[in-house]
Amino acid sequence: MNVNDLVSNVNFLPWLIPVGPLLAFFVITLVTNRAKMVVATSSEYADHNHPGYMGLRVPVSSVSGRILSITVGLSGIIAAWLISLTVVGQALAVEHLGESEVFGSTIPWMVTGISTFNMGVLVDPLTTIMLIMVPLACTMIFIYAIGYMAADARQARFFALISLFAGAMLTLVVADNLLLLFVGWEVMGLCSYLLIGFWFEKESAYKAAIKAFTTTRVADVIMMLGIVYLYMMTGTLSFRDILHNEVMLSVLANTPAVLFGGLSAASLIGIFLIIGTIGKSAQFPLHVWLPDAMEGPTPVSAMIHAAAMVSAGVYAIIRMYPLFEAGGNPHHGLLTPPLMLMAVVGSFTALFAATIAVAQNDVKKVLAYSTISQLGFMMAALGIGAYIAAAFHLITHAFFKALLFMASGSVIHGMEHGDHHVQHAHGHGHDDAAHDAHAHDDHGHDDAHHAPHFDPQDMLNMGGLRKTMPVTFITFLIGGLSLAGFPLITAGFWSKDEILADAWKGLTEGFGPHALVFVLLAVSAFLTAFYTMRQIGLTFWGEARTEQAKHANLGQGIVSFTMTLPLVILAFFAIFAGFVGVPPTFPIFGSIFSPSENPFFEFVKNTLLSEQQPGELTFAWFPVLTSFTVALGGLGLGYLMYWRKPLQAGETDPMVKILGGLYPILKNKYYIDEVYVRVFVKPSQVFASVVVVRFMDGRIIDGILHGIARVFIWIGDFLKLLNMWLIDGVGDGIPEYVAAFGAYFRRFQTGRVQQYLLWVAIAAILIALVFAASSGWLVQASGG
Amino acid sequence: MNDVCSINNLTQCLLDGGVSPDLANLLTILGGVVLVATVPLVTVIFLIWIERKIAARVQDRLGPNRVGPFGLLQSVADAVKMLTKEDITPMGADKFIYNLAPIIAFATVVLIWAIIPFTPLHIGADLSIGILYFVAVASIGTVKIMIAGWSSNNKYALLGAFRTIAQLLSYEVPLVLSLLIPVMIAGTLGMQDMVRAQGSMWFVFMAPVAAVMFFIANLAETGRAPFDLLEAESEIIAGYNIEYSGFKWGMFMAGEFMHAFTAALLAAVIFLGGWWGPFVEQVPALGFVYLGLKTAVVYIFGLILRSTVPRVRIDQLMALNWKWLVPISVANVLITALLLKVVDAIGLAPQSGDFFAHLPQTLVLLVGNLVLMFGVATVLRNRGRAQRLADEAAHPVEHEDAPVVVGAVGH
Amino acid sequence: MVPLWMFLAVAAGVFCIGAYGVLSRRNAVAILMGVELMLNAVNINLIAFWRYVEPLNMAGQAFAAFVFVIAAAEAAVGLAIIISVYRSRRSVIVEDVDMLKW
Amino acid sequence: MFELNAQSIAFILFALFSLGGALGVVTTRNLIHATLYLILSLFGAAGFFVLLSAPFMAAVQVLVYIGAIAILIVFAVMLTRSMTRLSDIYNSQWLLSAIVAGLLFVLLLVGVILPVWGVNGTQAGREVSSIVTTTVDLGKALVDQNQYVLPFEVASLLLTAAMIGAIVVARDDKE
Repeated sequence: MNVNDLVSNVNFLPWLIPVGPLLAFFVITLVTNRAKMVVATSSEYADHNHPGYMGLRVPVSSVSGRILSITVGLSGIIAAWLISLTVVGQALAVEHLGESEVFGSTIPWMVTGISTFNMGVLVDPLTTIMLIMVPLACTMIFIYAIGYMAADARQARFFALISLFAGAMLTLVVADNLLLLFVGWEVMGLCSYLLIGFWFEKESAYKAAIKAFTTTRVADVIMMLGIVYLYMMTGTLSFRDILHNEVMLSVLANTPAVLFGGLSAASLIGIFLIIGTIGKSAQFPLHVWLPDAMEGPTPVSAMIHAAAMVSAGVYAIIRMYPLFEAGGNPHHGLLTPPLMLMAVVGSFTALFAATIAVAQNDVKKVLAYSTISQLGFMMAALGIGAYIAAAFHLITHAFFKALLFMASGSVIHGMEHGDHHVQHAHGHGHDDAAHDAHAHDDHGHDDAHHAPHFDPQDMLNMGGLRKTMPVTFITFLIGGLSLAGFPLITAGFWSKDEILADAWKGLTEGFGPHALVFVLLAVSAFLTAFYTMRQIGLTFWGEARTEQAKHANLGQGIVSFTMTLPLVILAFFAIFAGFVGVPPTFPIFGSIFSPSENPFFEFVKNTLLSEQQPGELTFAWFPVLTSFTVALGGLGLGYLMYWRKPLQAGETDPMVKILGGLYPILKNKYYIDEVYVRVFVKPSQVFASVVVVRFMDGRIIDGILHGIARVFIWIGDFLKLLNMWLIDGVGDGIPEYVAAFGAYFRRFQTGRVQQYLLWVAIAAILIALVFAASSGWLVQASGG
Repeated sequence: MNDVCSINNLTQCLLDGGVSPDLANLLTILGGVVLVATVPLVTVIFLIWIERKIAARVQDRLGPNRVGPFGLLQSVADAVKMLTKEDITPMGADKFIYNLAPIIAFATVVLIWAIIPFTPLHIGADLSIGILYFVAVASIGTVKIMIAGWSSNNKYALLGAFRTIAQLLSYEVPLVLSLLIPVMIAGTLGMQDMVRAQGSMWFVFMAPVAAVMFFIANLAETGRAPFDLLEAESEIIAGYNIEYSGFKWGMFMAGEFMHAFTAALLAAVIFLGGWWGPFVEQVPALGFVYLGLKTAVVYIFGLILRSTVPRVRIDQLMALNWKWLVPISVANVLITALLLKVVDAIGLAPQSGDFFAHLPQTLVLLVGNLVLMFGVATVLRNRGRAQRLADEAAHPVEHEDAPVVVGAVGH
Repeated sequence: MVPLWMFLAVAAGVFCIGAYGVLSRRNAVAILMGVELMLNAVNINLIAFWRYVEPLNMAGQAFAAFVFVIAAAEAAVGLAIIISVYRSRRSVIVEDVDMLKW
Repeated sequence: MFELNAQSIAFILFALFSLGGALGVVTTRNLIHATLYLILSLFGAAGFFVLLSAPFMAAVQVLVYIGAIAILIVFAVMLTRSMTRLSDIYNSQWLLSAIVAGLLFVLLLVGVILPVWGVNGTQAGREVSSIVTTTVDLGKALVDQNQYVLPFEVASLLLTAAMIGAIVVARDDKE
């Protein structure tokens, strides 16, 4: 296939989508990122709320190199965007895409003995909508990053990394098989590690990076198990071969799984994959990494939380959905174990995270927890079979959450600017370094060299920003309303409403899980609306509570422009993206936006086989009213508490009084186990599991040290998970366990390669013996 | 092959003599082996005489003229004397290896003879990879030096060995690269085919640069002057074989002479059209004569060179190889490959075997080679000029009396 | 013609002897020699299979050629490392360079 | 099945070379001798290649292994002179290694080679075709764009990298 039809033929176009960013990554890394080592002064390395690293020798990319890199990165992502627009255009043109025809092409990739493994790209409705969302959001983030990172010495490097990130995400989106998806998945894991730890001079940053990496790794290993098992069962990993193949699905659904007697193979694989997702899109109990991920630069937060990473988790689930569904039928209340798992975990996480978000003061942390909670929505929706609703919410959420993150980013930026201004005005604590800092960038935010350290992310330090940062305020407001699901005019409303409607449908037919999901989601929707209002109130309303807030603004010129433009664009989508999914039976709006049918629904449902597709919902008042009530109620409550009587400087947050004893608990994210337990899990279970843990814990470490049977080791792993559960993931169970494990295996590392080799050889011989014995070669040999 | 008994078909003679076919084959093969293995031994003695004679003539001496007619038997006498010398094995020497080395030394050279086509019919073994075989066998030569130098438990010997091996390994690169070119032109690795391919045009005309490279590299490989550092008496006494005496040393020496001669032989075969000559198809035995003549030309040229050019320093040696020969030969390979493709593309490749069919290709390649030479020459000239300017800047010469001197010489 | 299994047997023998050398020698250079033996055994196998099983398919010889390349590269780098180790620690005994642990 | 003709005699000879050489490599104390044994063993392999009608491989074997690698090794041995004769040449695990190696050999022979290719093994029946590809085919295959040109280029790159790496590693930074 020559270049020409590669470009012209839409079946080859998807290959090109990830190429742009990936290329950009290599070009920037290898060519344009020309950095010289200089002894850092605060000005070169002035950065967001972390102490500068004067005296360190640090790479500082030359201005030309920086500009070049930005250009390269930007052109890469824009290229990807344009190509995906072409693909999307062609995809939308096709009647019933996915049902009969899909775009894409495969090439034989590796020939493993008898079977050939194909690599390929696939564009079906689901991919299409992702291709609408991802490149757009990424581009916005890139543009935003130009301004946001303008003062960072390693901007070029930053662009390289997010280019790689975007490339990986796009690869994952266009992949036509689970392995390629997993590749993108892992690369993103790496990028998140690198980007969260971007300011690695900050201890908290690199710790957070490591935390994120390891946490997701735990999940990914399990996910890989699932993939391997799937490949073992089916001999292929191509989505369409597996998911559009009734026979294969039924086979998977009916064969019992290995060593998990009760489950079917499909369920086991499903659970494995879901655990992977739980790690990636930060569901309870593996959500712990996500709040810390806020250590990274804000564009990264936007990338991870909105455009790419966490969406990837949900996307993977949606992608593999028929597999989870196999053997059950959620639309008739028949939930397979994986679905059940998703429903419970999802809805629980939604509520759990929402409650935490209520008590956060860090502007980004609130958003982080809201992300977790919103992802919980999607998971729950998937759990009860609301397949399309989940996809819909994924898209809308991506838009408004990206918007919110970038807006909060510019708030922080503004605060730092104000802070710098204050320092400047008071004229203390800035030296020559500070001077040339201001010389070559109009607002070098060097919060580095003055004490006490001022936290520009603390909402209690803000207030009244609407005056100084109007654009940010408006856009943030839009995003917030969308997040809160402000009825009828925001995107968030429609997607949430659809989820609730699905749940309600199940509830009316008397399915337990649906009921649980409905109630929990409703409550968390309420909380969502509330804390959104609280956040906006604390940040923008009332009077400035600090000097910094009084002078907070984005300054002039390219920086402020690049930082506000994406906000405006995304704000547009945060409102209008919702109208593609209005159910036709919805009064008035239905007749306006989807006279005949729900376009989004009709388009996406063809991703599945016809018999798996959910039916159109009949309009019901109750869920709509519910979403009205919760949204408006939450917003109203927030209004009462934070708008009508804005918080004054020095005044404590009313939450403290209201929540009373609960407040510190929420603020500390339920760090105190008993409270955590009392609030969430039924005490009996908790009590039991505590006992079990204690008991087993001792047994495991012994068990390993004395090498007791593997079943104990398995229980041990299971209990390791339980441990993370109970002690909120960072519990001491894992460290001890790992330490003991390491201490034991350490003595195998003698540093003598020959010994390792000897082990390898022995192992090889043993394996060969087993193999030979099983395949009866020895017998033959003795015979011949 | 015709079934009459002739020098070209000794097997037939044996068969006519009523020998069983297998035995006849075996006998002929054995005979050939013995012949190919002994002829070199005998030639050496003659070679030494030639060498000394020519050296003497160049240096305006008479050379050996006492023993036998024209001193022909001089080297025989020397050989006898050498054989009667005591065979010393130094203390602490690694006996086995120490004795192994000279054998390898001579064997490697004799092995090369197995693939040399003397006539259209007479060749030890017409391997399909003849040239590669030559390179491989030649590369074994390094082993002998290494173990000889190491096993004689002598610092000088070891130093000599190191130095020699450095030289040999380095010069193998241009050697092989220059051999690549006739291979490309002939499209074969077999020696006999290679010679046949030169039926109407010797490769030396198509690839003069390669020929020169091959010659120079071989001088270094065989350790002839001006590259005879492996026996630089002034620096490392006598090189890796210092400890050897008597017959073993003789084998080393014979091996070196043989190697030099063999190199000339190969040059004749690969570049000068081997056994080709008038009537050689009708009377294959003539091939011996033609090949002998061509070889003699090359060899004697080498001898004259030897006795005229002073020895280079080790650094100069390396510099010459890595800074000039290797780059040039690489460039040569590229140019030749390109030109061959071009020739093939525009249809100038020789269809028939006759002279004129080969002419265009030859001319193209020749031009390519000339361009390359010109380029090298230019670089050399610029370098020289820069050097001279630098020297003059260092200590200016008086220009006024320079012409006077010239004039004086002129008249 | 000599049956294939004999070639394979000899190759296996050389391989195992090489493996033994790699596992048991103390001198790094000797270990390297063992590695060379193993690679060489592999080559014998490749060529033997090429000749007996797929003589018309170049794969066997091509792979053998690549093994040559690998062997050359491995020898060059390995010996370079050995020499630099020797330069810094005056020893090429592998037990003496096992600091890289814990 | 194994009649005694020139070929089989040559085979036995080469087998003795390579096996004996290999044994010599792993057992001799003096590394120079070990290297010579290595050369012997490699010669044996080259002989095999000739028997297997792969003369090109044989020549390359001699050229690369004996002409280059062996010499390299000798150099290394000499540069690490004090290590040439160690008092004890085996480490503590030599016995276990011997057992493992022996076991491996038996396993290969009894487990794989004999049952599959042996006298009455599963593959024993196949006849050996007399026509074989030549060096020319190898050359073509190596530069054929849908055969091995990519590995070929990669290999060349690898060699370059190895060369540079070796120089960088072995160079003495002191001067």
